[in-house]
Amino acid sequence: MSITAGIDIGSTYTKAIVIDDELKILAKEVRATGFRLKEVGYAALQACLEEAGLESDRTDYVVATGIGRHQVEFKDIHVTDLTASARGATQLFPATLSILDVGGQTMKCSRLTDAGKVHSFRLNDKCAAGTGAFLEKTARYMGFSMEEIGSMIESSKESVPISGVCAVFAESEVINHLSLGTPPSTIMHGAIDSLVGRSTQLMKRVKAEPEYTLIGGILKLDMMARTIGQQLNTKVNVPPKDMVQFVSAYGAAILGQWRLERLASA
Amino acid sequence: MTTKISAEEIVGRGSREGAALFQDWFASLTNTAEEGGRGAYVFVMGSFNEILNAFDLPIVFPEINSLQTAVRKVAHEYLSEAEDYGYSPDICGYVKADVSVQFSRGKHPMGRIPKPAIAILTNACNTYIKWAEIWERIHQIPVVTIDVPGTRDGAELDKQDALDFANDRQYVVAQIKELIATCEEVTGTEFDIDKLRENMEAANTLSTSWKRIIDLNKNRPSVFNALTDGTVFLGVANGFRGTKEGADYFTRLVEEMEFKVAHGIGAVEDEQYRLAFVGVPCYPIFRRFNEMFLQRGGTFINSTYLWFASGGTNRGFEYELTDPINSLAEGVLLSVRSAMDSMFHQDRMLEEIADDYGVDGIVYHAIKSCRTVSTGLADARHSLSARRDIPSLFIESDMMDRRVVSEAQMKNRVDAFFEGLASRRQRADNA
Amino acid sequence: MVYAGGVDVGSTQTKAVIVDDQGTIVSRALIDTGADVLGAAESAFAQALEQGGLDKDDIAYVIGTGYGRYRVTFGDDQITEISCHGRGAVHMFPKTRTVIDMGGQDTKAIRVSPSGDIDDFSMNDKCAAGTGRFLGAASSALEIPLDNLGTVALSFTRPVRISTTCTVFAESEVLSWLGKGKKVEDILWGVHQSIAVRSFALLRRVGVEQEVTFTGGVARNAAMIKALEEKAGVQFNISEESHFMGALGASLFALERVAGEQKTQPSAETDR
Amino acid sequence: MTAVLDDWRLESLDESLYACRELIEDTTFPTVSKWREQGGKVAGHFQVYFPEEIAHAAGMLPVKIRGGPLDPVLADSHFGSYLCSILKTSLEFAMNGNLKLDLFVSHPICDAARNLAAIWGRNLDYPSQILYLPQNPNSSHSATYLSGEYGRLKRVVARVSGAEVTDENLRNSINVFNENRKLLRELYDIKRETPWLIDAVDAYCLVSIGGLIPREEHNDLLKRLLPQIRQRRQKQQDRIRVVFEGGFCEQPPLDLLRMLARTCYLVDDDLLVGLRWLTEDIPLEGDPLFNLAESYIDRSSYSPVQHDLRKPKEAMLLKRVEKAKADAVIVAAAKMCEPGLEEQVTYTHALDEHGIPYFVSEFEENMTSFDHLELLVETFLENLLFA
Repeated sequence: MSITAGIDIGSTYTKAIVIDDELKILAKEVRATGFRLKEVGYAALQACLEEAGLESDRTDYVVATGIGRHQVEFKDIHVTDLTASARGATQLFPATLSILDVGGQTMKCSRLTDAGKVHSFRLNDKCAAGTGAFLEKTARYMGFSMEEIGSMIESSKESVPISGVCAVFAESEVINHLSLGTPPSTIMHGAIDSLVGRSTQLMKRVKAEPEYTLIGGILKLDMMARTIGQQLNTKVNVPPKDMVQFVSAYGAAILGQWRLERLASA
Repeated sequence: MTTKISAEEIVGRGSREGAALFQDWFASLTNTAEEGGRGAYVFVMGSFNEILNAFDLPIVFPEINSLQTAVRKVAHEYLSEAEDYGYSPDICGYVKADVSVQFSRGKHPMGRIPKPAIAILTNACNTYIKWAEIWERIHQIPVVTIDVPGTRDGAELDKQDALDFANDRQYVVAQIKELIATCEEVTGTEFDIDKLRENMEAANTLSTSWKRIIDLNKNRPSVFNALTDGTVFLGVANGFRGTKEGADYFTRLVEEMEFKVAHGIGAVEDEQYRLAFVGVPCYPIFRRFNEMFLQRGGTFINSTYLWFASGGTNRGFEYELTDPINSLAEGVLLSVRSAMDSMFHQDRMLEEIADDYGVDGIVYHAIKSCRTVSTGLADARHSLSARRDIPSLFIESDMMDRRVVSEAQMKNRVDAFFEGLASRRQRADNA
Repeated sequence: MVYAGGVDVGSTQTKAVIVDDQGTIVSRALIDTGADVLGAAESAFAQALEQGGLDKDDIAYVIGTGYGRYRVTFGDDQITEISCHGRGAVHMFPKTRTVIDMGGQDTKAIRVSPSGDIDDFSMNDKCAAGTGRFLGAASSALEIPLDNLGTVALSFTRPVRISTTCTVFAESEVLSWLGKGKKVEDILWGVHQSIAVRSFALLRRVGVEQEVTFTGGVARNAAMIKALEEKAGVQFNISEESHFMGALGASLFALERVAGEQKTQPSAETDR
Repeated sequence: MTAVLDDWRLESLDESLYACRELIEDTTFPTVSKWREQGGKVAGHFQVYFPEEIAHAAGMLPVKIRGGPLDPVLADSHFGSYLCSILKTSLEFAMNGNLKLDLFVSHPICDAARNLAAIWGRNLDYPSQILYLPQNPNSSHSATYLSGEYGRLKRVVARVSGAEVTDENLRNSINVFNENRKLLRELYDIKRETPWLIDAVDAYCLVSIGGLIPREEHNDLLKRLLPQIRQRRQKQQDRIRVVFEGGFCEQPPLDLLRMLARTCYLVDDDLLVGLRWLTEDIPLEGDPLFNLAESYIDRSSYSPVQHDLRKPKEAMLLKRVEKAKADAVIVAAAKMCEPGLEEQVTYTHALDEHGIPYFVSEFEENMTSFDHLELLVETFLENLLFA
């Protein structure tokens, strides 16, 4: 049985996943990336193997992805997270034609071919306004953790406009709203609306088509997916629970299996 | 005679009648659109209404359509539609709002905008050119660019020698003749030079009145708010240039302003700080913006917007009706050039108004959307304050995009600006 | 004895200062702002009172400043932090003509008159690029405490040029430089440089007139001082109270209001 | 004619190319200083096109002003936000004294740049001039007007240089530049036909250096190097052929081109297109100024900042792609470059219609990390790899 691993080194979190040749997930692990990119990837993989009860050199093929992909020394190959997420998403939702990946610093949207290949893609590379960081900063500023936001906004009915000029400037707007006595939940709601607005715009820019699959840690907030769905008035796929953040790593591991077959047949 | 008229009926007349004319204008555009008719798309810096009216083409100012979406608080809907299509957030908001008007077959908060039959633009703003290229692609209509060579010397306003001026004028003359030919093709009607003469005469009245009205604000107290009232007048000056309505309106407006001067009726009760505005208004919060200054006793007595956005009509150029085409060319050349100077060389002109109007402070409003107007602002401020000790405020926002209009940031700066003005005045009084 | 107070409600921290009728600082307090702006203002003020062993009623006049100034409902008036920083700086260093204040989300350059009134000012407009927050990003990316950044940066040998201006993107650019094997101190110096370039632009907008006083939280960062002084070509005044400059200025304005027209002449006072 | 290049004749192809790169990346403009030390006058011309022949005929060194990778320490305070970098860094070179000029000329390519002439004029003590090149090349009178405008420029140049500009001088200069443009066309033929013989960076440097040295020297250089490039023994690799569009004004940093050169073949582009603007030789007989003008109107390339009903940009791009047999297009724009960003929309829609793959990107001349573009290029390649 051939074992492959996918390691996704993102700007905030590093995700590792180990699968077998049935593409079954044996173990997955997530860690804060920090600044020791080489070490963190390795540590995450070892933790996975341990969890799966495999010895530390058991992997037959390792595929690295994410912004740290070049730094991973023990990889066999690296691929971009666009390629990896396309593979992972189509594995989870075979009819996927468009993927929205809301990361901490960049938002990526890619349109796929029927074969699950990336056809066209677009990134927001202007500034961090309208990325996960934007939402987190707003929350953290008001003293809430990302976990708390979920329940908090469920309660809110209305929202105030938060102009997403600058993730940091958002704070001065927040303090302005707070000064006017606006409840935090309403402000948070506004922040999410502005993030959703930017997401759907990016999707329109690549002429995204259903089915849509949404990935990235932020999607743990059910509200994000729900509002985006409303905006596009169609249902959207969201991987279950914490799987939302492992899609690229999973895709990378799958590509590893593909390469093994290719090498075997060659 | 002005003495006959009572203050009630004349004060504020210009704003009332201006608003009414504006309504009529958009109503007739809506009619044209619904009957499937088309209009002539033109721009505020060099509109050529004198010619287009001679062909009875309905006049459409996409710039004005766009700013109306912001004033009516729906600009963001129009902007995001254009951005969905691929236009970057860093592109002029006027262009983007118009693009989605075009996509939505003329949908507009003031009615419906007819499709273009022809578009005329000058090089006064390069974005005009990119904008018109979009219409070329959407509507496949004739687009006539008219080059108006501007000031050549970067350091100071040209004293252009006769030879060069002649070369420039001949160029504009040739282009105007080509424009007339294109209009004949588009409308299928023959050009009537007497109609042109008529329109030019009406434009003369408008130009001289416009100059007069701006001059009248040298009066203490100032008789109109250059930012709010001024923008209403400006709309009429553009939309009704070269028409009888336009000429009459401005004759009556001069009458109103002279009445206010004669009777010492100011734009505000208590004029504490006379301010000059440089740039394009902040339309997403048009009234609110003005209030931030009003609350602190500041009123705008002049604005470079009244100069360049009237295509240099403030020069008060009068056409020589015996030689229409050449005189039109000369008028366009000098007026549009002066409009460009009031953006690129504004520091020189601001120096003049500082003297003539008695200015307590200058407000520079740089905006994301318009690089034509905004690129030179910081440096103009720099060099002017090196020559003149005039307090000034530099703020950045936009004329369309509320995403970059942060009221919290703006209020903070405006407050600080007035705190500075107040303490400066106190020092002066103590001394 | 007459006392006056100033409360500076900033986006991240709230500071309160109480001065006596000579404009000397009696007590000060600093707390995080958080979501409850009014609460933060109140408790900062309360702390200052307590520390000074004073009671609310001992304070003749209170002025609120900073972004949350309109929430200082217990105050008698509000003045922008721009005016307040100017006033505070001139009080500390009477010959001050230019003030550069580097805070959490904005950096401001202020030109002041001898009497400490604003003649001109300039602030970062478009985004938080070139503000103290940029350092925060670097510190979290490199896991180095904010207060040590400066010292580490100063040990640079071959500086790295940081081109990112987005405060949030700074983290990933720092990481990618690390990935390329650059030294931490070299990257950090690059970070300080990129902030200095933007702040210096603000200084030039108002004109760098002697003396220059550097205020705000970042004024304690040795590397930032070096980077900015090199560009400006002058030495900066830096006060122990740089963090409280806004609140101090506010309390001095408050004192003036009490004293009516005749204002405390800073220069005269220090000559004494 | 004073020489500014050290004698490279004895040096190998690679040494010469290395020397070129060094000069391009040197932000102190050694060649220009050398020219001045020998008493030469310098005419700085901002992007995109400038009739260099006219300055050349007056014995001046025409230098292409196109910003550079440095922090605008002095210039930044003269501008607001929302502006491209090239404006600021170009002024920075002038203000920090690295680039000393006797004349600055710009033309109204965009709303931001047309403000630059006035800003330059307010801050520097030599003449700053705007050359009004037609934005209406479709008028029957455009060429006549332009030759008149060139006549004005000729008088300005004569005043600054103190040298009289005769038709004879002009014809000689036109001759020199005709040869130069011919050599550059050959260089681009090599890029299109045998891209493995010269990589993107070297090709760029060979064009770029022309804007910094006398054209006679540039001609010698090209005449010596092009044959050597043709004779190189380089193996053709399996790489995608891309066209880079969006370099008509602000230039991407060399490192960005290096990154591309590692992964693909850059078979055509609009980098520094102003130096290659005229696409055919200018006739030598007849009125030289009119010939210059007419060539600008009728025998020239395209860019987002030049309006011409006869040259819809998307059609021109498609032609370029076809002629270069490119697999994909990098539709780039400089950050905050309005004309570039507007054209991106037109380009991408046209490329979609024709099923030509592309990736959209924004760059800045002084950017130092290219993770974004790298991501795009790699993804593109991977999807060929995993096909």
